[in-house]
Amino acid sequence: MLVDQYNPFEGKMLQILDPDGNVIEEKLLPEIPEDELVRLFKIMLFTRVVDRKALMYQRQGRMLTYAPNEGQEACQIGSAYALEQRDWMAPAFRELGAWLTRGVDLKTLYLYWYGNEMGSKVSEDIRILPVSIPISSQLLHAVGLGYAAKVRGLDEVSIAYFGDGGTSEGDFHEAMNLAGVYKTPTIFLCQNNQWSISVPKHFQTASETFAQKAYAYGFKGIKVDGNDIFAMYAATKEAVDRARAGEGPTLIEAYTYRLGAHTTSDDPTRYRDDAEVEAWREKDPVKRFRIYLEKRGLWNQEMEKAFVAEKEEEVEKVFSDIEQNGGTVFDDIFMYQYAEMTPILREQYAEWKAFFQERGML
Amino acid sequence: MLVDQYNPFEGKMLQILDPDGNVIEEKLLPEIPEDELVRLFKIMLFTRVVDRKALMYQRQGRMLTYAPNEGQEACQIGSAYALEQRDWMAPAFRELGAWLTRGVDLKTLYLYWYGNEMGSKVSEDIRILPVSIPISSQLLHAVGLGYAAKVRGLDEVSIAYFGDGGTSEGDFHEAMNLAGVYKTPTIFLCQNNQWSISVPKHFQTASETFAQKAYAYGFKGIKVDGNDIFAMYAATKEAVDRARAGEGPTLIEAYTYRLGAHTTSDDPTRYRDDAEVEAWREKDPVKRFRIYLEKRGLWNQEMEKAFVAEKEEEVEKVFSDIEQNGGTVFDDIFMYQYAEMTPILREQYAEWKAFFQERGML
Amino acid sequence: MPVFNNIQALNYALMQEMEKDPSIVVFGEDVGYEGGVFRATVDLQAKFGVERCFDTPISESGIVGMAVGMAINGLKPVVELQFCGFTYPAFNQIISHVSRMRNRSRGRYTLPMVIRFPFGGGIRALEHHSESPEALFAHIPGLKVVAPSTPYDTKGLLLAALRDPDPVIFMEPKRIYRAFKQEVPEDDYVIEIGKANIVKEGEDLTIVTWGAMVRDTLKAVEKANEKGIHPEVIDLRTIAPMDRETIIKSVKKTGRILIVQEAVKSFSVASEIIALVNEKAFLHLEAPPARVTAPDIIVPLPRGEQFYMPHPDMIYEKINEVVNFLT
Amino acid sequence: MPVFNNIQALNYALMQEMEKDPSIVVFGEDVGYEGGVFRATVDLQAKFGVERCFDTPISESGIVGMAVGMAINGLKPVVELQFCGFTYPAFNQIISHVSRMRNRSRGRYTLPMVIRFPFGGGIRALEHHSESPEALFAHIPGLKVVAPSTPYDTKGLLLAALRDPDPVIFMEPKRIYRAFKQEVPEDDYVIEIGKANIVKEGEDLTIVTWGAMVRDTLKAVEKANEKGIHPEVIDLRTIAPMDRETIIKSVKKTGRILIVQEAVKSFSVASEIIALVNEKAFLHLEAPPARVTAPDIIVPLPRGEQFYMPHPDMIYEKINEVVNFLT
Ligand SMILES: Cc1ncc(C[n+]2csc(CCOP(=O)(O)OP(=O)(O)O)c2C)c(N)n1
Ligand SMILES: Cc1ncc(C[n+]2csc(CCOP(=O)(O)OP(=O)(O)O)c2C)c(N)n1
Ligand SMILES: [Mg+2]
Ligand SMILES: [Mg+2]
Repeated sequence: MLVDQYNPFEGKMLQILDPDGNVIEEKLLPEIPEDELVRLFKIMLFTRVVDRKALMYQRQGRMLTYAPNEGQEACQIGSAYALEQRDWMAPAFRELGAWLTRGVDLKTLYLYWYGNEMGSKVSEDIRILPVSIPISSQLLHAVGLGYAAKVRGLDEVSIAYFGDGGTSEGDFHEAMNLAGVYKTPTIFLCQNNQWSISVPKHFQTASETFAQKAYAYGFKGIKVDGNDIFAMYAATKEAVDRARAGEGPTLIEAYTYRLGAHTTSDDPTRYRDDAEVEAWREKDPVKRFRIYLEKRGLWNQEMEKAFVAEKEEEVEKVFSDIEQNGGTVFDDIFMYQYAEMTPILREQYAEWKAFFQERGML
Repeated sequence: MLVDQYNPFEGKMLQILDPDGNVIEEKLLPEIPEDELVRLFKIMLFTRVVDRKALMYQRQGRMLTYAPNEGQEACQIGSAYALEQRDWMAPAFRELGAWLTRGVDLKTLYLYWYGNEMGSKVSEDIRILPVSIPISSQLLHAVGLGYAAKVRGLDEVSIAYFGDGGTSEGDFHEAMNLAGVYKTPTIFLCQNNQWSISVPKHFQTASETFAQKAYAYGFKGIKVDGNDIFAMYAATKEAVDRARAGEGPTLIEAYTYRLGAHTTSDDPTRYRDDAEVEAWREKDPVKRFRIYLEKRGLWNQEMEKAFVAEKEEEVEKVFSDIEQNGGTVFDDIFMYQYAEMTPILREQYAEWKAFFQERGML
Repeated sequence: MPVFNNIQALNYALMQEMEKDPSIVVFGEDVGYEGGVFRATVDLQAKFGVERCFDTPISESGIVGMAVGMAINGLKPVVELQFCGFTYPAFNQIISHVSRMRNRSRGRYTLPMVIRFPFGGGIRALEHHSESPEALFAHIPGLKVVAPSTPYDTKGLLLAALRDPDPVIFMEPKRIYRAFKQEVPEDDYVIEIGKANIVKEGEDLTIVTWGAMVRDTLKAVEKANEKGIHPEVIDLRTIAPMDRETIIKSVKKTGRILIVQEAVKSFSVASEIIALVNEKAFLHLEAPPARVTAPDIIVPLPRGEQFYMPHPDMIYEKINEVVNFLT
Repeated sequence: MPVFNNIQALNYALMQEMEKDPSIVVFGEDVGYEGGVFRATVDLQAKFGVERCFDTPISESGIVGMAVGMAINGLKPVVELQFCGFTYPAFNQIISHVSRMRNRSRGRYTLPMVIRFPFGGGIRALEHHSESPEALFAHIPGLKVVAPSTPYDTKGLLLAALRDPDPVIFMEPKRIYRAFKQEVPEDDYVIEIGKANIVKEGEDLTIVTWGAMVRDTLKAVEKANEKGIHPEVIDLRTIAPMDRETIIKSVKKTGRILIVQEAVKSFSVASEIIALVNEKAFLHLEAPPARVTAPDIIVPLPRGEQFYMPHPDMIYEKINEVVNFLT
């Protein structure tokens, strides 16, 4: 098993595809049909398009605070691809690639960052919890989802996404510990992107790796090249299979990098060197997957150009639709506090509504 | 170093004195002068006298809820003995032996369990924080004490006591992690007494040992026979020395057993077998130290009889004094909310005082 | 009809409803094998198995956070936090998630769940075991906060909480867990969340109270009755959403109001009730609304507790003061 | 005299006091190298070294709990919690220890420390970044809760907090961090904790408010002035302990009171103020005390925020309503 072969205490990291697009571990290369490979790459590219457009809209003052994704496509898409439709995902706030892999529509995603709760109402057939802002609080939800699946006899696993900084919170610990105790079918996916806003990872923990933290909870952890989509898929698939087989949780440390700012409110040049960023650009997950596909003759420049152009247009359409109809409907802010409005809410609803109506503000 | 020789991942536990009072690791036996050995044993016996008397008073309805200590004398006294006067201790609620080792007067200790805050006001020259009831919350205080010592250039270390159950709380994790990051001179002393009220340790964590949890935070942990006072002293002394030398924190798992009830409100026969308790009685920390001292000719039955009789009398005196004067003074409940009473408190103080005074209740 | 104390009523209600509703799972520290430190969950594990009633590690945030995920995936979690003072480690999960998941997801994810814990003092317990934090929960939109005062109410309110589509904070007055017994119907019945109970009708003064203070209040009221004063006593039952109608109607009748609570005075539930009657019945007020509460201090250890707990004579005196106030 | 906005005043006060008092240490998430996400602690690390101004892992309970130990061992910790919504993970340390250590140890251990965080909405931020949790802190005995509204007050109140022998919760209205500038004396001055500020005298109505709502209130008051209505505006400055004297004196003069707050309505600071005037000035009240607040809902994401934040017209209308109320 990979989790045994790649013991984090021995300083090992799983890598299958190197930064230049070479397969360095042939026998570990997952068997993925060619059309699926292309589909995966398209999701990756699409993620990047959506991400960059969001950033652009934000700079133009049309989108609100946004948490860029660039650099983390492989670890999100590779891992999410290992899930089945029935599995559960508890994201943090930077998981654009994972959301898109699971088929969430762009409108929903953009609505969220546009500042409308309707962007957290994913369609009934997609099992993703809303964005969770309080760091690592969602890990416990994943454990609960897994526990429920287990006692209800459902063949479902859960995955939680979080960052390197997320490992410092008490909730990380309690979630890992509970998952260990109840052997829930849960994958903890730590995206170690080296930074938590301005704080580098060695100020988060004195632990050599994040992966080894799993051993404090009676299960295994593995460090994976997070910019290698094959490694990410392979490690997650193994964890998912083990979870399904009743073997309990796994911690995956995806060793990656946030190429952009923390959010659009952040200026990373204040705290990190361009040289560091440039070095990581060389390890770009999209680039290396592209080279691999090109070498296999599955992708080329023209295809890319056409695809990007098509997607850019699609994105623009979606966003302009949102700009026209994406505002929050007044009623909605009262309607979902409880299944049924309480008497005081009914009263306040009427009072506030009248106020805004009188002023033509609705 | 012991922390390296006794790697918890290799299933090792430090033991120097076996349950029959034989020294099984001669070269690790700490060099403690004979009079000090006797003094240590006397603290142990005294602890047991104080503990049993407290239980008795409680059963007689004269003392309030009390958390018995029996069985954990060696791990508390051996570890506390490794501290200097200037070092800081952040206890949980079952550390009678540690308090007595550090020289806290019995009156203070009993006052606390008698239900009076004055029992948390230890004298200025003794550095112990008050009993901390919220599980593992005190670990962070120990880290802060250590951080302050470090940046103020003071040669002080801090030690935090907690239970096996305490390792499940988020605060345990945050404290361990912060101590690792700042390399504070802090000793984490986990008394693994096998139970958290009715919950056995394997429901607390799936981790093989508690000691190994240290490796998630970039420092070392060691599992120690908590009923062996020499092992406890040796391991703690090493940790204290390393902390003083700037080598940061250590986690010590004291493998021990709570022979009594969780508290006087608890009935352990509901959830554990007599046989288990009996097996642990054989490993009694007092018994094994006594045999060792008797073998060295430093202790005998007459000495014990005389000592216990003397101490019982002393304890009775202290307690009857408390029963006469240990009530809470009305003013005290208002006086210490702030350095100076706020206006509303002054008003309430007068109002409440008048009420109770009118009724002769003060 | 069985005769139960509050703990037995709790246990009975859980037992009955777990039988009916297989999605209910009950868990917390010492809740499973031991049946809870107060024995509220006793026999549930034996009866329904370790997967539906189980012990947890000591991690309150974990317990509540896990319940969130369980509720989303088809279970109905009933969690016990061991004491009022140990709810604080779970505040982030309660405030940031439990209360918000429905609204955040615009109804896609809802959280039918109950968070139970014993509250209040008077049992000579250790520090942190005697808190009355109801104001902290009541202030949070998205939560419902319930506090029964009798075995009959305990069963009816717990069944209502268990069937509520939204999270309910269920605060159990520990001082009266075993203080008295009452007939509790075997039948299924619920007491509607959000409805107060007029325990005693009267015309001279409205008294609003809840939890363990209901009994103390009734004692003071008896004494007042002997002097010919007849207060109306309202047991709030639900703190949020509050039954404003019942309170206002009563105040319009009596013109006077006194709130009796065990919590500290300032920024409390009593404050809100006073604000409410000001907004809704100002012109009916014939005396300043008054409160009998603990002073604004940290709950003392047991040897000082008697100075903290509202003394029945304080209630009695305040009744007289409010009734005799002349505008 | 330097001209500062609120953030600059914060930074300036910290800078000055750290120079004077070597026991002050400042820390939190992104507080050290970066100087805080709002730049309140900028340059402190460069000036005072990494041991006195440093970054922490993301662990709010840890930050506050560590501060407890540091305060006991001779330091004066000033911690920043990054946003109001991230104070909740630290609630257990704040309620169970920060507020209680002095009382628990009967004065042996005291905690001079400051917990700073930005609060309130109106900056179109993500979820959990726009909370107004002052009522939760104010309810806790042993805490002091401060909320400045101007650069001048920020400096004076922060210096007072830094010199207070007890823990102070220092809530910074983030909406006006950079909204305007003001002359801030270089000299040392403190604004006494527990004293409110009469920002504008008047006789028709007393308005009590704090934080960012002071400005909105003053705008509404200006409009009222034009109609010949002259409210007295009190900036609370300190929420707990509250300056009851100033409020009561004003209400006795005006006979009317309106509280303006950004927090939700129920079980709030406004409720307590209404309870207070009832107890202390009942016979002076010529109109029902009123509140302008947010409705009792979860703060919406930015596209709905405008429906949550108390609208200046709401204040203006309520002023008219209260002033025109005839008993
Ligand atoms: C409980 C809590 N504390 C603080 C924050 C503010 N905050 C938002 S993101 C962030 C850094 C997160 O770093 P990491 O977990 O590594 O994730 P990344 O941003 O790198 O994806 C912080 C401190 C928060 N959202 N929640
Ligand atoms: C935050 C918190 N949750 C729950 C409790 C209730 N409680 C008191 S002691 C205890 C068990 C502690 O077990 P352990 O840490 O092993 O210490 P031991 O009692 O065995 O010494 C529990 C759950 C508490 N005091 N604090
Ligand atoms: Mg990161
Ligand atoms: Mg234990």
